[in-house]
Amino acid sequence: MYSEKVIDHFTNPRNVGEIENADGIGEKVSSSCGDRMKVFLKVEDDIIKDIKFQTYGCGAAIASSSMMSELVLGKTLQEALDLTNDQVADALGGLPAPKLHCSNLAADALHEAIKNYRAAKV
Amino acid sequence: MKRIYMDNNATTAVRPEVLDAMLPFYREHFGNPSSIHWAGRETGAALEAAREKVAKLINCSPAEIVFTSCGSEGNNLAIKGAAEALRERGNHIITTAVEHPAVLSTCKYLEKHGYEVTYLPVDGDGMLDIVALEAAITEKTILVSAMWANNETGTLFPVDKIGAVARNHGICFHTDAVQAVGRVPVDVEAAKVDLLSISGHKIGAPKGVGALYVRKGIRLVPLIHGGHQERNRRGGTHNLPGIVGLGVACDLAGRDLPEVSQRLRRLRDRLEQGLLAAIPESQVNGHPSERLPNTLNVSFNYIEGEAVLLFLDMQGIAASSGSACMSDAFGQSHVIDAMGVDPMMANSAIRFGLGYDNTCEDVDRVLEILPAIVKKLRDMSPFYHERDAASVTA
Amino acid sequence: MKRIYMDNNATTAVRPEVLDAMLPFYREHFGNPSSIHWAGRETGAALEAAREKVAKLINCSPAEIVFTSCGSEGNNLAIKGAAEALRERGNHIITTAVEHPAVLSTCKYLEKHGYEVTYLPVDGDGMLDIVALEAAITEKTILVSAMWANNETGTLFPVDKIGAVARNHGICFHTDAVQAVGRVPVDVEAAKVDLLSISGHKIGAPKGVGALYVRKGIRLVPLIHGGHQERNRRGGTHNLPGIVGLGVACDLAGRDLPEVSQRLRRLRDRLEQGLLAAIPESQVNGHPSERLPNTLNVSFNYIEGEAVLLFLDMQGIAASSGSACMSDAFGQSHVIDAMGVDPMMANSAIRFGLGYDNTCEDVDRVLEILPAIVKKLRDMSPFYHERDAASVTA
Ligand SMILES: Cc1ncc(COP(=O)(O)O)c(C=O)c1O
Ligand SMILES: Cc1ncc(COP(=O)(O)O)c(C=O)c1O
Ligand code: FES
Ligand code: FES
Repeated sequence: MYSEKVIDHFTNPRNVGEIENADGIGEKVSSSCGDRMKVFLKVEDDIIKDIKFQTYGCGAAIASSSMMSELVLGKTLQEALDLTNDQVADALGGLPAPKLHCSNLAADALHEAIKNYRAAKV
Repeated sequence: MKRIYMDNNATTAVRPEVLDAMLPFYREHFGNPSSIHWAGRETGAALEAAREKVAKLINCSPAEIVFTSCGSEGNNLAIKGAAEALRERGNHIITTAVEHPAVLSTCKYLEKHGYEVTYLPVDGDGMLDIVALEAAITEKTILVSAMWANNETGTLFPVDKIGAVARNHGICFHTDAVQAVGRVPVDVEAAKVDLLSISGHKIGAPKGVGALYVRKGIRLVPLIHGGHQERNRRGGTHNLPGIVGLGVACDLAGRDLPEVSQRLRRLRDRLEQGLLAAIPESQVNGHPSERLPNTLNVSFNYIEGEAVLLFLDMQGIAASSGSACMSDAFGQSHVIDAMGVDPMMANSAIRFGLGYDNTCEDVDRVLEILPAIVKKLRDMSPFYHERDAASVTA
Repeated sequence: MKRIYMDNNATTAVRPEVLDAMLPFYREHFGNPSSIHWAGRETGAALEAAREKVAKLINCSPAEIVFTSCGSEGNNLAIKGAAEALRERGNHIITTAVEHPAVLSTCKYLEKHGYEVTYLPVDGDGMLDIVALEAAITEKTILVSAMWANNETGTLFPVDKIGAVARNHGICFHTDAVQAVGRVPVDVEAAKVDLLSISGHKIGAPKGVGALYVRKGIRLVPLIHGGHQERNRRGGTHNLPGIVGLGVACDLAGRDLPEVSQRLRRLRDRLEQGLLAAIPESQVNGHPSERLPNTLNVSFNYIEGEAVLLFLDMQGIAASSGSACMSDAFGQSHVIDAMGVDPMMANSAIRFGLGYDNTCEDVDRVLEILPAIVKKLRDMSPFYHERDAASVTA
């Protein structure tokens, strides 16, 4: 039911972990299943220099987290803000219909982290 | 990579003796058993021989067996059929919160048609309180439907006590014994059961066949109207190969049950104890003793069951999260939920259903692989890290 | 003694290619297609491949196919399911007097539940009058159920005209195509069908599997409530080997249909003409041209069909009297009855259903044997002798 990309990112998730003294931390809990994702950012000159995540969730949630982190590492904050849930799902080669909501966690948590980073800077 | 199948509560492989017995009925003896010619006579005899075998396993008379296409059909036929036949006497049905979807959604359907349904709760072990059952009975109660063994946890209900209560009140008693038949001794007389559902593919018979025990004298409106097959209780041309297979599977189950159930219990206990010892903050869901010998439902806190299953699958190990139904795998299990298990613990529940072909090596391989999977997923889980932080702070 | 099977309208042998395709799904690929592990993925793909094959044969999309356990289940699901789903719009159902018991007894059942059913008559050839159908439609009509091909006579209803009438009136149209699919071209688009029942064992697939075509957008209350299988339209673990077999049988039927139907038609015509020529006062029951190519229903006045069948059986020839159901064999056929056939003629009706394996020699053997059987029985029959006497007197 999962694409090879999903399985790959699920099996070997990129950027799992925590950043000490992160510049921004964001979090999202799925309203439909209670699954949860946490994103840690290191930002320099508006560029995401490092990103780590922790996810409590299904295969799709973990793969989405990993894919998201890969997609935005080294990108500007604006580019990261433009990332949508659909783009994450597409990059994974699609998700089964009942699993589409799982990709929401990733982009939402990322955007939350950026928001918190910006709020802290002000 | 060796494949290890531990999802026998979802479905089993057909046993070789069963398949051998079925094969002649596809091309050689393929007649319709309702026909009067040679082709029908051959299969007619096989049909009745199979009926006797099924009857023997559950201690009823052959005429009380109605062949169906699956356990779900049996549950629908029993519940809708009895509810309609008994409608004049009342409209109240008692069932439990942990039944299979084939029972629960049938009851929900009947609620739309003027029936009232009580869903009895279970305790933390998934056990039914017989006092609660007694208390739920009203003058209008016409049917009790309570499963023999739970498919997700393996918890065994006290069917004989339920049967005695129902009989005392003159209430019809249906039990979904799809997981029980062939795995634990099932005797419809001892348990005072009136209707009992069986599914072939859980006990080494093929998919596409099942049976419903209907106690003599119990009236039932058919679910599948049609010809005169099955004494007017189920229309449709008989699935002869499947029925023959079910007969042989029941025969084998009756013969092997004591030995196989002991062997599987030992394997299951080894798996259970090994996992609990190797993985902290894990727990068994289900009754400690009153449980199917082949079933282990176990939770590993802080992680998600589906993720565990995927990693197991990549190593060739097939297990499941409760109901075999994929869509259910995404939500929470209604069974574990009804047991009042903490939601995060509940979310990590996975089920091992051991089967005839499993070996000690299979168990040891799971014991070798699973702790590392849990560790990997916990390392990824924010809840797990927060727990560490919390305990460090404390 | 060579056995000759000519009861293919009752049931067929499984075709060798079908059985071969099924075999791996009993012990090797036995997983539940709803499971997420390897064992489920293997079978999940096979399930959908079979669905595509069935869909292709009747020109629908795979999502419109619901797998069932038999034709009778399909008829029950279609009629009860649509009747209930459309209950707010009306309570009137139109069917015909010559439907299979699975349709007729379902309609009788619905009559007890507030539905009104019109049973349209047929003419002497068993043909439906499309004008009578139009005339029967009321504001409350929600469903028309009319079979594609009659199982006893082979008469083909003008399904496309029925479909056009139903569509014009916005009425749901179900057709029992159990005898038609695989024997004549069936196209749900051309015929404007909304629901169509298929049974595997009539076309070289095994017993225990069938399908219901459900046009996209048609609402249906499930008959077998349960898990999320078949998009919530049919609960129960999929009968994978059976479903795979049905897929292959549909594939073969689509490929071979023109050639096989022509071959069987030639054999059938040879049998028909031979019998009519050899046996005076015999007649064909059914439409002269609009008829299944494999079916011959023939009456030999003054004698009883069952006696003919018994003698044929003793010579190894399997034929039947209309419905496969033995209990029916003793009463009169409701189909021949509805055609207004003289009762004594009707009582002698027997049905030959030719099949894939029949040869010209088979036909010639029947032609060799049957006239003598009829003669023997007529010699025993008082009616026959009285007729002789009457004609002598006249
Ligand atoms: C026209 C027709 N409809 C329905 C059925 C029932 O099919 P099944 O035996 O698969 O239930 C049959 C065959 O018996 C039939 O000939
Ligand atoms: C307890 C229980 N009841 C009913 C069923 C339904 O059986 P089937 O899949 O044969 O319809 C199952 C299995 O899925 C089950 O475990
Ligand atoms: S099911 Fe919750 S994130 Fe996938
Ligand atoms: S005498 Fe036997 S059926 Fe009439």
